Amino acid sequence: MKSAADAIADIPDGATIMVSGFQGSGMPNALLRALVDHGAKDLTLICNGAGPHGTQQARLTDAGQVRKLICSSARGRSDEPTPLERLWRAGEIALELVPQGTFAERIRAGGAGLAAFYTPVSVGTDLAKGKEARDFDGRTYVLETALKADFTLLRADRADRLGNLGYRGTQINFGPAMAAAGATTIAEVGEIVEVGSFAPECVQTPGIFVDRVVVLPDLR
Amino acid sequence: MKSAADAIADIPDGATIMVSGFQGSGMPNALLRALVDHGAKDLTLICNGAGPHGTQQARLTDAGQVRKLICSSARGRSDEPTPLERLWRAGEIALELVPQGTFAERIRAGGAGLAAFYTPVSVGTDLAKGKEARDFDGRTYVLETALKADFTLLRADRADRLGNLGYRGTQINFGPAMAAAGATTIAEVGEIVEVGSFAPECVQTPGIFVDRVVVLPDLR
Amino acid sequence: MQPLSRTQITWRAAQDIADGSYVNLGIGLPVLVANHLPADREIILHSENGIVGIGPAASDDQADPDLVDAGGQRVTLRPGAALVDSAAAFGMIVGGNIDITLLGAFQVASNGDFANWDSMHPWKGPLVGGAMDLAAGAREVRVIMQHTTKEGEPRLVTQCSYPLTAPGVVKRIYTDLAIVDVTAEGFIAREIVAGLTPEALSEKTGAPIVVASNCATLSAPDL
Amino acid sequence: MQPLSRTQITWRAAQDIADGSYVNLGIGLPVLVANHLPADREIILHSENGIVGIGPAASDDQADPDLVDAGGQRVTLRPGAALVDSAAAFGMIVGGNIDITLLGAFQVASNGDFANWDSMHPWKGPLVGGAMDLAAGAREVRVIMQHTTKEGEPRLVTQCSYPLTAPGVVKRIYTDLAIVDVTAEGFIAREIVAGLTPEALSEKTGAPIVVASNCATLSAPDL
Repeated sequence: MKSAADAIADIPDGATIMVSGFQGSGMPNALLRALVDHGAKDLTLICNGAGPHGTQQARLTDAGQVRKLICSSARGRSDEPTPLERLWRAGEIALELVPQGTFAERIRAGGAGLAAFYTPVSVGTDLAKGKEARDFDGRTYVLETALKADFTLLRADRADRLGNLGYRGTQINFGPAMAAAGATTIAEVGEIVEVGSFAPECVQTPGIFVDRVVVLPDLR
Repeated sequence: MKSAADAIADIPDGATIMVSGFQGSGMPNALLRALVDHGAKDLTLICNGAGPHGTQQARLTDAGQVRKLICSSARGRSDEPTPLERLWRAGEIALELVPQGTFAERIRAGGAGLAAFYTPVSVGTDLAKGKEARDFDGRTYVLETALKADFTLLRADRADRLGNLGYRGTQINFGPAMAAAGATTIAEVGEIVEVGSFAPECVQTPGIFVDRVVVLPDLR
Repeated sequence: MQPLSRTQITWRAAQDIADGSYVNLGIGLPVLVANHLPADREIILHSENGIVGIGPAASDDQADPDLVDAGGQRVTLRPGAALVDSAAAFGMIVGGNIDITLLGAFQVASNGDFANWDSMHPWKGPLVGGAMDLAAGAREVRVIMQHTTKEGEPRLVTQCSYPLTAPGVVKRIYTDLAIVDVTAEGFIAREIVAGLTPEALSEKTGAPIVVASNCATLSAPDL
Repeated sequence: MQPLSRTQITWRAAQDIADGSYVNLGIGLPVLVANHLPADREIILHSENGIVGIGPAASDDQADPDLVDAGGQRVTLRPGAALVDSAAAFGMIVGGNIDITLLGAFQVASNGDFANWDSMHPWKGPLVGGAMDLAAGAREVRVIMQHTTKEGEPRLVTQCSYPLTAPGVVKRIYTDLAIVDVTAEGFIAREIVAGLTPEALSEKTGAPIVVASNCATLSAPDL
């Protein structure tokens, strides 16, 4: 793919999109910027946290392109409500708050073809309300459903022609799980490396999960 | 740990034991040999396949130490019944046959603290009989419960002092999932390497899952 | 009438695999398809014990007991291969990332049901392996098998008498006599070996089978 | 009466972490415990965004935006560290491989319930992060917090008024005034700062609290 704009050009209104990244590391900012410019709306966004003010992710939600946000944090850091907090209070964006590990596991389940699983996390809390609870071997678990997406956007450090990905440090976070759970997975990377550059036992995201790669050398 | 015998000395009668390995690769033969000598009985063995005649794993089942085998294959290769097939027909060993991917996923779920999950695999077959079926988004899934073990025995290529493990080629198979699902995980390896030898992004089984390591240099 | 040899069946099945496909080949006849993949296509072979990108079979001096495929054969890796653990490898299968799986079978029914795991042997232990995972998870299931049993009984049937591997998943069958698609209307023959009449094909098939109007001749090079 | 400073509380909590432990430190006060781990113990710090083996905080010239902990702080790795993805990192937590988690809290109840995620703020968006996963999954949950709110309200209570993070999981609480164990019989003070009477402690505690017969003096070096 020549550009981020090309890579996301076919994302339609109403699409469900996963976006990797944690505390800024691994955020696909070039793809997100292109998505803001593209203007697709009524999106369901699956991303661990709301982006701090000024980030590409915050621009996407602030622009009203997101109808629903599934995340483990939607809290701004400022003393005033963020645009997202205002949209949420006004009922213009729906929030589904999920414990971060359950969030990761729901995505992992989606990628692995499972429909749902029982986890002990959130049992006895407000976040378990309305969810099916069930005892196994004397402990209570809640049912959580898998998450899948039409598109996954992620950032990695480098890719080969087969789509194998390597990440820098903590860039990895939700990348491998989301790559597997997205019907179309789009990676932005800093570099294309030769096929054979990755040690076979050290391919963090195998190319089988990756559909499009955008090279943005200034990322590195 | 000095020896395989020391490493498995506290396995009691009635224990549930996971054993990694696939088509001979990654089988912890030294630990299995020690377990035969140790003599623990009434074991529940969770291992992908029955071992071919003459292997350490076959010695364990042939010796009558195993009460129940959970696996995806219990078929011998010879024209005559194997000792395991005879024990099974005589009702002296119970078999729970599981599709291999469901087998891997149940172990992975056990390691990740989940109780159960819904998978589309085996729906409409004899192996789904008696299992809870449930529809999600118009497709039918069956409920499969997690597998955990008191002890996991596995083979890897090398370990560092922290228990980080590296595997050769297809040795890896069930190793990472079983390492996580075993309350006590014991690895036999060919070599101890310096702490820091593993690239952080390429630790196939992090040491957090590994309790004991036996070094058997003649494995390499 | 000249049925295809086993090798020719695998050759023919290989020609239908599109460039860029991720493919899992079952144990037995299907794994031989790897020997006939068109050289100008990039087809990536997956093995459920953790390989994405199997290379050619290992020569004697390459053979490594720690580099085996799902059938235990010693293999090599192609450049760019990945080695993952079994849970991840099956996650790829059940998660819908395998474009095509080619499997052997005892029987395929005209509604796409098929049976390949339980031979109902009187004393052998049970064996399912990864068959049900592949059958339920792969985007497309194709079967390679002889058209009839050694005793001449049809393997293409209205209803499987062997225990099912999965219901309603088979899309195409490669046999020594024909290429048969499994459709909402039942079996449709797309190619038939030269000299086999539609009537003779029907006799060897245990369910209604329609010969497509554009049915071609099933042939393969001498191999 | 001399309450411990925030730094001293974290120092004291660090002294109770056994050699060989895998530990996850929550955002805020708990993460400062890392600065006081006894040098003669091998304690491995885990971060839910994928680090097993956090090293010292990064200096300005080491700081790498792609090497951050769960709080977003730039960190280093200790030798032998592993970097994994979030699903694997939380698998370690929920799978019971974290020996101890130290978390902040608004309130802890005498039955072990605690609340640390929902401040019931009138307009702020919700935030749960990994708190519930750590609370439900870690083998032992310890809390670090001030004994009372800025307004002097007890944070150790009979029943949490804030929404729970998990029921019945807290085993020990480190405050500026005391170390309190949560037992089947309720709160038991194990250490109290010098000059604080049992009566004064009870006044600052919103639930019955027993002072252990062998209760020691809670103290820490000047830090």
